[in-house]
Amino acid sequence: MKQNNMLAMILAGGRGSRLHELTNKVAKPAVAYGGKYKIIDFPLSNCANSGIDVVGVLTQYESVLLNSYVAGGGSWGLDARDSGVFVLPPREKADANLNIYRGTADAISQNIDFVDSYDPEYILILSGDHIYKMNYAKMLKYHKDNNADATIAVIEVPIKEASRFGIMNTDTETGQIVEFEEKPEHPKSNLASMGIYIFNWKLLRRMLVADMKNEESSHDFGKDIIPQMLNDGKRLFAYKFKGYWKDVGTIDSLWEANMDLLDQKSGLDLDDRTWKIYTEDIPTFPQYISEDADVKNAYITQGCVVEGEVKNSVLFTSARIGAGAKVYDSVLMPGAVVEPGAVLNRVIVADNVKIGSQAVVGSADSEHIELVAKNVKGVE
Amino acid sequence: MKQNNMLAMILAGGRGSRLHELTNKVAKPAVAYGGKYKIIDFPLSNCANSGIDVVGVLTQYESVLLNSYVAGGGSWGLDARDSGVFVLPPREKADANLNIYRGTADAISQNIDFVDSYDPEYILILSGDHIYKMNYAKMLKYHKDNNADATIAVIEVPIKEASRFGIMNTDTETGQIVEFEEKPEHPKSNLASMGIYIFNWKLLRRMLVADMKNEESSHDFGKDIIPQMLNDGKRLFAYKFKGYWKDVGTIDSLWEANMDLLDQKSGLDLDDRTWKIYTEDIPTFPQYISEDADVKNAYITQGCVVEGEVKNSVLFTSARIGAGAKVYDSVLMPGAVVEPGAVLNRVIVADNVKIGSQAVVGSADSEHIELVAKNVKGVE
Amino acid sequence: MIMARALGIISFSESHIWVDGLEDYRSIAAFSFLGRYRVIDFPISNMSNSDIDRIQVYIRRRPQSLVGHIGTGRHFNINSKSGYVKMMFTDSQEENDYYNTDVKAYLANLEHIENTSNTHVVIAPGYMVYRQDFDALLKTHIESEADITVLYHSVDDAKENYQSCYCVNLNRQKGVDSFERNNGKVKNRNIFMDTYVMKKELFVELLREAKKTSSMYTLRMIINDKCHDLDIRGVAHRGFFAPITDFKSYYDGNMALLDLKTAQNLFDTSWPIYTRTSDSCPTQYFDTAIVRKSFLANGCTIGGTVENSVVGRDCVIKPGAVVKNCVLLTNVLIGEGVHIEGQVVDKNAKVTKMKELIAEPDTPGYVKRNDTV
Amino acid sequence: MIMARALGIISFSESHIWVDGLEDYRSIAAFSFLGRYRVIDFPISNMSNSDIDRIQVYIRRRPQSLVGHIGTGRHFNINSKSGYVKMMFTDSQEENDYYNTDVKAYLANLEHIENTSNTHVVIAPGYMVYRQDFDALLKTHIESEADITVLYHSVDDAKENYQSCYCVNLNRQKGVDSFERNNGKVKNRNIFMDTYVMKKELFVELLREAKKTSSMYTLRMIINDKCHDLDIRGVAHRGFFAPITDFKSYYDGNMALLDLKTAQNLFDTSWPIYTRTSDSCPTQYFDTAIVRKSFLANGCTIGGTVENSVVGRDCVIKPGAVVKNCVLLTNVLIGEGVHIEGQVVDKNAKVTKMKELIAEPDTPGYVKRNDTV
Repeated sequence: MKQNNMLAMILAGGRGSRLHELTNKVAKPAVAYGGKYKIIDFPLSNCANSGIDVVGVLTQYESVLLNSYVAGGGSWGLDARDSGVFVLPPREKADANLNIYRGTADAISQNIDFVDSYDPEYILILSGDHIYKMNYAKMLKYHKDNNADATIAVIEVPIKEASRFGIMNTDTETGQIVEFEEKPEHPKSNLASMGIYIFNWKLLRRMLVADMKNEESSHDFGKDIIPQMLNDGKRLFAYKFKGYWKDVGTIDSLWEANMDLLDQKSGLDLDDRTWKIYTEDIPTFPQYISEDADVKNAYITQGCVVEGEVKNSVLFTSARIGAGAKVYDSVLMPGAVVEPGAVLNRVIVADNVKIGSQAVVGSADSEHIELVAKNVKGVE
Repeated sequence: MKQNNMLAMILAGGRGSRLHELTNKVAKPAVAYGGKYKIIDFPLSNCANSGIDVVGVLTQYESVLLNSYVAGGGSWGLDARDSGVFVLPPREKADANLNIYRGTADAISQNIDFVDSYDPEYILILSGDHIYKMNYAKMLKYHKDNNADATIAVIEVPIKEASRFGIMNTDTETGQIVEFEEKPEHPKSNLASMGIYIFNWKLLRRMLVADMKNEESSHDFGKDIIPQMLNDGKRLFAYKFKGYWKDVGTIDSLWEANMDLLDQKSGLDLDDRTWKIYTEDIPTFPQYISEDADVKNAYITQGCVVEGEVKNSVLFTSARIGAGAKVYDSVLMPGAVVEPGAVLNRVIVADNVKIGSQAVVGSADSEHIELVAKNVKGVE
Repeated sequence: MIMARALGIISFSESHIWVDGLEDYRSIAAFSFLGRYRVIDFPISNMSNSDIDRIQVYIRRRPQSLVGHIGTGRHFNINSKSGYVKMMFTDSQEENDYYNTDVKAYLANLEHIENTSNTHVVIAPGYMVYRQDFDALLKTHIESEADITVLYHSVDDAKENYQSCYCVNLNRQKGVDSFERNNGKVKNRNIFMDTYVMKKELFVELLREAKKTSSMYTLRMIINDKCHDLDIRGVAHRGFFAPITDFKSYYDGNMALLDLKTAQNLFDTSWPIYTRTSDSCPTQYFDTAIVRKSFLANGCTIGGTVENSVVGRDCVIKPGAVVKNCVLLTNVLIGEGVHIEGQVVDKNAKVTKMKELIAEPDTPGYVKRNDTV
Repeated sequence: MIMARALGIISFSESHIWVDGLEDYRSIAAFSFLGRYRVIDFPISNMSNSDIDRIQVYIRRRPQSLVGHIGTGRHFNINSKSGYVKMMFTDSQEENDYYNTDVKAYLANLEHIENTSNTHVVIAPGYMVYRQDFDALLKTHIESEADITVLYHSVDDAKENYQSCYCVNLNRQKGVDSFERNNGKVKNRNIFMDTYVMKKELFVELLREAKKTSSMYTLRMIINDKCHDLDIRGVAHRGFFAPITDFKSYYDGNMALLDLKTAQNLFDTSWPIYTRTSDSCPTQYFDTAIVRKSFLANGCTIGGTVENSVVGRDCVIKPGAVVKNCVLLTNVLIGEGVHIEGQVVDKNAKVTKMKELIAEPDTPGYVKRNDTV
């Protein structure tokens, strides 16, 4: 029988305001990354490659472009008969008015009917703003082998950074979680929650129904549901993930995640043909490097035209670099235009933004990465 | 060049509460009709056959099942690269909180950014609860030939019923609309608005922006936008439609629209191979009529098993009629089960509802059609 | 996906199989079946439901009608990015059909077979109708540690039927001793369902060996030679089984399903049979219709009598017409006053002038595609 | 839709056209072009952008690589319910290639041509690269009231190039006097672009007449016979034009686009050229990369020098390698220290041992598919 018994729900959350203008018009999962991708391509491609057919995307902020981006799921092959990607904003029901999601758990609670309509045995909860490649089918096997009630993916972090995460204290032999501490001052372990959960749907459903009525609850997986499960003596297991994983919640971390693509040792191999990351297909010609261009240590995709110098940078679809322009340590989002002679250093240039000729933006020794979200005038 | 310059928006409205339990779990456009269809298949198929590629579906009530029904648009071929069907519920934006749609025009106003992202020259506004076949490309040609600002599709209704409709008073020679009266007591014409509009997008956009700020406005096309346009001296034309057209807002009218399929003269020919109505494809075996069945004057689709008597009725996907059961003048929605010996007269049996053996529901001389929305116990 | 270990291969029929009439126009895999389906919908659906998401459909001739039907595999519930349903062509067409073997077709596409990460192959014929959970069969195969597992169906009417099929001769341990053409001399036989499970490695090895042995050798032939070197086991199939290997078996396969119980065995709700929709509207029955014990596809208009028949999509049965013991393919017209019995009527045919076309179910007749009679 | 009056027909090349090397493995329509495309993407995109939404692709041989590429037509922006992109096969393969004419292929599928509601046909070759608004051409055709409109391209290098092409000889009113094979004796010629617009009725009539005249007759031949009976007009095409009719023209067609202005003429942003995505990641340039005047598809890793070349998807250019004046197809590896010039390197080839492979652009070389050299 078809193993289609796990449904995935991606928490695409709110606005992602730490990405500033990049999320003015689009929800965070629709932000561009890595030359040709959007952030949500990663969980969606992971789902497709893990044999998951149905994915809900929970968002309440600017769902329109996200909706038209994922609609039908064709880009990830998730458009087969029983497959689909569905954007799920808050909605009016026969017994409920239109209300925002009160927390990560509430977002699922408000869509219990959606989940029920697929009658899954397991539910996989994912975050919409992480870059990583993971086989959820292996995690499910681990979950089943442990006869677990819930399984939480964890990654080892440097112990001194552990207090920034939700930390799992486990029985080192069995992997069973004995304690969960949200951002502990004195962490007892370095196993940080990746915000990736597998639950048995029947159990989670019962807990969500109870949680909805609990006025004390903040309706959050980390703060309410997981502690409650531990309290109830449920079997929770930590699934150790090894590999590249990055949260791209800020301009700096988004830049870093792009720069990691230039580093063969970062562990994020997008060229792996057995685990492709799928994305929207855009009709442009292939990238063109002109007679006088100088391209070194760069990650460049289709539609780009490079006539200047590009070093240590990532160029997204149809970015254009004019003659004599210099682009260093920068990220140019789709359609960004750098006119002749302009100089860029440590910046992210937002979609379709134009840097005028001879303009100088960013600085080689800035502490933070500068986001250039508006056209910059050229120097006469 | 591709003629893809008209975008369609379907007003799928609110709950459709006059359809009672049929809209408990789904928005009205997702209600089943005609054996294998849903109501929204008609405007969507009309769009596909008219060469329209992008369709927005505006709903604020129970969008989940509607969303998963239309997602991707594959059932109507609207899944080509630049095509799509998008469910548009109210949403939170950078400059606006989550708010319900205040009227038909407001639903479009709140999605100006969506429309803009396709940069159409024309916009086609449709209703989500009408059964009809119409070539919108011809209406657009009429609109262009008249150099119109707006074109409204109209249908001739018996003059004594005209006061139930929005009535267009036109210059009989040119078809130009000189006056619009919403449900007039003393109608001057029998040309009723079908709620189908073509606007030049730039003009409509300006008017919507103004209307949003107008605190007196009810934000409705019929009540506010059209009168305002006439007031402003714009060129509005009536496009006369001839053919089958039915509003299915009530149980009685939904039943009638189904019964019309049994009547060769009704004008609604779903067997027309040049204007197919497309719908979701469901894997079931073909319909089976047993040794002892008696089927006359019926409209039956795949998955049905008939072992009893079916007269003057419409059977939807996978309906089952047991031996000795009698089904007269009735509509059986998908998965409805009539157990042996039960008798049905003038009823609509809702999806997956079971009528127990020997039970009697409905009556041959009822004034209204009975909706059977819950299982009926058999008679011991 | 970690569970999807098998590559699906849908094979074409050997050269001794031929369905008179219908096969002039398309391959057996593309035959209309039970009004709504094509024969190939069954093996593809079996694979799709068994979590096999890479399916290669081998084609020997007349690809036209299959290519459109199969499309990208979406309607067979296959993820078109991580999996596929792919038509596999063999370019070099030998004049002598004996040379156009399955082995040659596989070898011509060896790159595509070897390139996949799948460890096993499941090979099923594109010309037999049955329901089978290949995932369960694969598990059985792996647990038994056999080299090859084949599927067979025990019948008690091998004297009259299954004339173009092979039989598997089994020992007491369900080991396969040999494959043998059904000679019609014995009633009870284990009919070979032309279905195999084995490691991909072994499959490729056998292909190479077959080629070395003879350029007319088929996969069955080389495996037959190996019955005593390899551990080859038979697994019995239960339920509906209809090999389409000649005209009579095509007719009988359709007719057998007119028994509702039999049909329900094949069409289990947990095991959907996918097909490509034609967007036909529902079927309309007029006041004059009399329909009994029949399967009807959508898009028909029925004014006459239909009894013990399979009626394909978009057929018209005029008032006064009588259709009995027939299989009508798509878009057939039976005119007023026509009485037709025991016929297979091919696509687009119109029967209006011939007022009587009557044959016994034992020796069904055939009306050609596009014919007006 | 009311505006879509023309049925699109994509034709295969006549038997005198042959591209050495590459055509051993696939039809010209399926050739990789400019790294990212297949040749057939251009005629299909031209039709799709011109609101032609029923497109029949005729295929003479080796359908494998085209079938998967074309799929259901969704990625070519065609509504798969109200329209289609369909592969059309000709089943009867004559041994003598001269008999496998376009006329025969069209007649074999006449049902599918006649059945459509379209009033006109636009016929464009699956082996020439150019941009053309067929809707505008159709309007021109209708307004001129000509019987047939054909497209030509004026060139001044017909002596050296276009050797497998035909020319149209025009009178002063742009009427076509005759079609004539380019004999390479005259510099300035109007090269025939094998593109026709006419009423469907006339098209079918011509097919029937061609068949009657000779079983080797092609559409061009019968139309040539009609030049004085019918009103046949030529319309000049401007812009990029690359017929792929022999090995040299394939190489030259790719090279010509390395001039950015020329490329921008072909790739107008209002006229997208669609293709099927391969989901390759972006291309990575290492510190050692030196790239100049080249088009590169996605999925490559570039450590060496690439100059005046077209690099296909998923190629690897190792540090120290030099690639100059080359066309690399998909998944080619150029090893360390290899110097390669003026070569067309076919899919999956690896050049590692031969440290120098140098040819002049006038006489480019060819490295076979899957070869390791």
